Amino acid sequence: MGRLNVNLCGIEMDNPIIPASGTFGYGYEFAEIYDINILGTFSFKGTTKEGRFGNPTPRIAECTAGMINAVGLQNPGVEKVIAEELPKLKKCFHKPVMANVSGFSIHDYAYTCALLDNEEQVGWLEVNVSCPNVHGGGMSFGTSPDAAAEVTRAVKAVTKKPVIVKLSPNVTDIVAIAKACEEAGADGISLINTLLGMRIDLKTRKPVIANTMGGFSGPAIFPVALRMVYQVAHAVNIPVVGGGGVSTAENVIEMMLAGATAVEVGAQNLVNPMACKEIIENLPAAMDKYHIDNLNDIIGGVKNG
Amino acid sequence: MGRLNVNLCGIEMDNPIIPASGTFGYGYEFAEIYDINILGTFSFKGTTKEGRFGNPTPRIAECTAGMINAVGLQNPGVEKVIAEELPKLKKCFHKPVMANVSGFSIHDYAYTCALLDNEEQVGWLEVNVSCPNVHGGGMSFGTSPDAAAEVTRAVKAVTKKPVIVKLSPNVTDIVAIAKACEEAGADGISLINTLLGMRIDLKTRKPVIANTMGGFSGPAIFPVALRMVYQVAHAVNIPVVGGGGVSTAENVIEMMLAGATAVEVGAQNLVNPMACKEIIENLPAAMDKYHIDNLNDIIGGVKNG
Amino acid sequence: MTLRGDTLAIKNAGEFVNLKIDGFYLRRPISVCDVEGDVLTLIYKVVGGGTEAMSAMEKGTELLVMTGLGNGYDLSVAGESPLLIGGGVGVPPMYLLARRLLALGKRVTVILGFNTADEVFYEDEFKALGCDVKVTTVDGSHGIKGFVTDALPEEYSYFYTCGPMPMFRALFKATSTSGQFSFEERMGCGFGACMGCSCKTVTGYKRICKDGPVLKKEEIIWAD
Amino acid sequence: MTLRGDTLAIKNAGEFVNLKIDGFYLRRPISVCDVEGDVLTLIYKVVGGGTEAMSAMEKGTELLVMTGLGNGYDLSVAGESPLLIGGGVGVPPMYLLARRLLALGKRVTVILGFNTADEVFYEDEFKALGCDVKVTTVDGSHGIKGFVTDALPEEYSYFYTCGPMPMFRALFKATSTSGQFSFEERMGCGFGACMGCSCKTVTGYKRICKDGPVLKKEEIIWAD
Repeated sequence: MGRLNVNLCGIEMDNPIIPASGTFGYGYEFAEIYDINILGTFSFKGTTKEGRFGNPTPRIAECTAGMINAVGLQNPGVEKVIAEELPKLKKCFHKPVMANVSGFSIHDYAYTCALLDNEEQVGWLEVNVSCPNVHGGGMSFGTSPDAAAEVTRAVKAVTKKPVIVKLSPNVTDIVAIAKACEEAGADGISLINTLLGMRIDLKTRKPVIANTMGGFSGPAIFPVALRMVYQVAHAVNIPVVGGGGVSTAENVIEMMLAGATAVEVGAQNLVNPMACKEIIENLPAAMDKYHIDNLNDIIGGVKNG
Repeated sequence: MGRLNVNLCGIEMDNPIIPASGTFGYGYEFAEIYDINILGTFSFKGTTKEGRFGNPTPRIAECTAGMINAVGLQNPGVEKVIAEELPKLKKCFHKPVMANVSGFSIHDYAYTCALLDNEEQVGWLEVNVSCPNVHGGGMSFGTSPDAAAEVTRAVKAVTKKPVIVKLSPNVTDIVAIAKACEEAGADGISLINTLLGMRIDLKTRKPVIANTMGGFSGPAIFPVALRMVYQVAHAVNIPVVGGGGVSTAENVIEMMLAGATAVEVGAQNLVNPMACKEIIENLPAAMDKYHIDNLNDIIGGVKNG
Repeated sequence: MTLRGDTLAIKNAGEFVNLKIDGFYLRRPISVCDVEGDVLTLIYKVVGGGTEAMSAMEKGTELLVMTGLGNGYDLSVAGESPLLIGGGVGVPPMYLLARRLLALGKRVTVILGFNTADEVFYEDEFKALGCDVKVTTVDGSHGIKGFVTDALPEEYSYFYTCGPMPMFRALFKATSTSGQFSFEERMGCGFGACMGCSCKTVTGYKRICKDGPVLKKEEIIWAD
Repeated sequence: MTLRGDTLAIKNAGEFVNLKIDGFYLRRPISVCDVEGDVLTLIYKVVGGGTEAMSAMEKGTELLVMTGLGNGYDLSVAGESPLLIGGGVGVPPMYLLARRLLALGKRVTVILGFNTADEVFYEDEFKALGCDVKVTTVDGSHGIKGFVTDALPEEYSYFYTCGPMPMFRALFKATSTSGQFSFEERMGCGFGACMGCSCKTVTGYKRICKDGPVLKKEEIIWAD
């Protein structure tokens, strides 16, 4: 047991670092850059029942300390993911992977998760009820406790793998939704997904994003993410995967103090492909600086103000 | 009529720039630095029925491209504001001022607004139903359409001055709340107030803010603010005052394209006391760059993606 | 701008590099104009804050640059007399391409299209390489009046192009041979991870940054 | 660090300046250690990212600095033999204060408190001014063993202090005369606009940045 090891829903991880879904593809692009087996795990590209092209381009907008994306769940569909992507993934990554799943109906979620349940390499199912890019889709599930709970129950019924529900931050009461998922049997909560944001091109006077709005991520959203991780971690009794603007080892420690058992790194992978490698390498020194022997000692360790 | 003039709820403004409540005190500190009569107007420190000290310190936290504050509506109470602050304000500012009002009950709001209605220098009442720093206070009003509407009706009943309701961004459906306020008689909508955020001090392992969480503002939140201004401006038929992370003349133009009739500048006043002066001075050149003759031509002028 | 550093990852003409610029979150992709030893030449047009910041950089500034991005042009199908067509900001990548084709002993014809005379650049550089160079300007203030399609030669074995979409659509119709188009798109990562710059092609979905930016004439689907 | 620029707004010892540091949103307030002509001397302890960045700044770096902030110490009540007590990071503002008091012909006694010998600084500078200097270290590795309260002289006309809260509480009890305390607080603006650094006093709510940082012994209310 190293000082970075954590246990997420019964699965041991060498460290808490998890590249977030949608910023790491199925791993190969990064495997060309560094050995991705140093990661705790990674959450692969959001997968749906049917293949999707996603939204029209432009899908990307620059922001202060962040970016907006409106990819819209582009993926080949779960059958192709299992037939073509997972075998390739297996070649460059030898640990349990986190399968990120989205859907547009309860049946979609159940169908996709049932198929992924048979895949040995899939360690966790990360059920995304929060993608803000699909009209009438994922978003609506993530903004209502009942709908989020319904998705959770449907997925739990078809899998024995740990189910982690990824929540949207674009809500009034994130705690109510997290609790509903916990009561519905979720094994963990992952948060936050992107904030709904927008930019306008002053030259063309059109939204920069063809889809008008998109998901805002990057260091700018860290304080909102940390707040929600803190609120949820103090309200539920299941592990929390914290993410949102994490870009340094210090951010990881702050997220874990707030209550995160593992930490997702998203947008930073896109601007610095070595981000997760550097964070993992920098963690021990950062832990020494703040007198942390073992990361497990600080999970939820924030003191009262 | 200059090219910067706008009309907000029937009151002419020389330009759309409004220092946001809580970042400009009652104006004197800035009047020592520049002639604040160049402003469109400013929204003075949030005023309540009773005087308040606010929250314990520390009340301020540094963030990437922003800050968290948890001042908690420190103010001397409406009677003292009228007796002591407004006379002093009158000496350094000779335009209609925006009176920002908060409360902890419907009666509070009505009481405070009724008194301010008698003040000649008060041009608009900005009713803050969104301050995230007061437990069980402002926040709850701003997160429910019915409660926000109830406050609006109560205030409208006691004043003939235009009532602008300032909304919280920490909600699932900002449009529903804005519409409820419009139907309740609001003359305008102001948004966004701060996002609820948090930071933890890694050395002490305590929240940086004594109150644990606070209001996150600064350039980091601009894309979220712009998105909400766009959504609300396209859903209501009353003027929208847009704000949230505005720090440049370009940001002002982007906010107005999204649908803002006037634009509030908040946190930037704190890190650069000359911010509003510089923005007003830079607006004409920025307008030329983007071929804008008159700001009124671009309000809500964003084209479809 | 010219940069000095490890350029070994840059293989083909038509690739791009991705620059980290202080004060901006996303990197800025710029096509490779030329590379010689450890010297990388980039020519860009100031279109926004990022390129504005680049043009304000002082000599000696160090930049984080991801190199060897994108597929680049496939020279194996050039034939004996390839035609290179660069429109405005699409001119720079034609330079390294021309050099590489000439090195293979090809007869290279280059058409450079601009709006007006003031915008014309690199005409002499291409001539110095020994290309047959034609320049068009929309207003006729320099070279042939009109569009690049007004300067197409009778005979050419294949074509390579980079430039704005309207030019691409015109070339797609006006060209008699097959060819390769280098596309531009707003990118997130620039190395294929984020799916931010995907487009539909006859051969399926492609990422402009990884499977592109160069697409073959036959696989392009024109969005309406 | 020493800065060269317009220092005319700096009136009193005990004032602070507010520095804009690249990469940080809020400014960083630093107490004035000394000012002579257009040269401003700041001494700070590296406690976080901001001060870390300051210590990494190269000679010649230009900084945006707001000056003349805070009320500073009131010298009119010093009497003939004022006592100055600086604890750790509270030592620097005592320097300009000592210079000003000596210029007024006062007999100045200075007590400098530290945890251990390695932390001791400015002892010689104060001696060079002609002050009666006493140094205390908690571990006794330099000067008097113990706290500043263990070095209080029998006689003094008034006291001025800056340092950590525990020292303030101890001095509040141990001192026989009135005095002035310079407080530290996380600030938003630094010029009185945001109410980020308010505290309760006998004479009402005060803003550390504008009505402070110096408060008189009589008006202080100690939070529990």
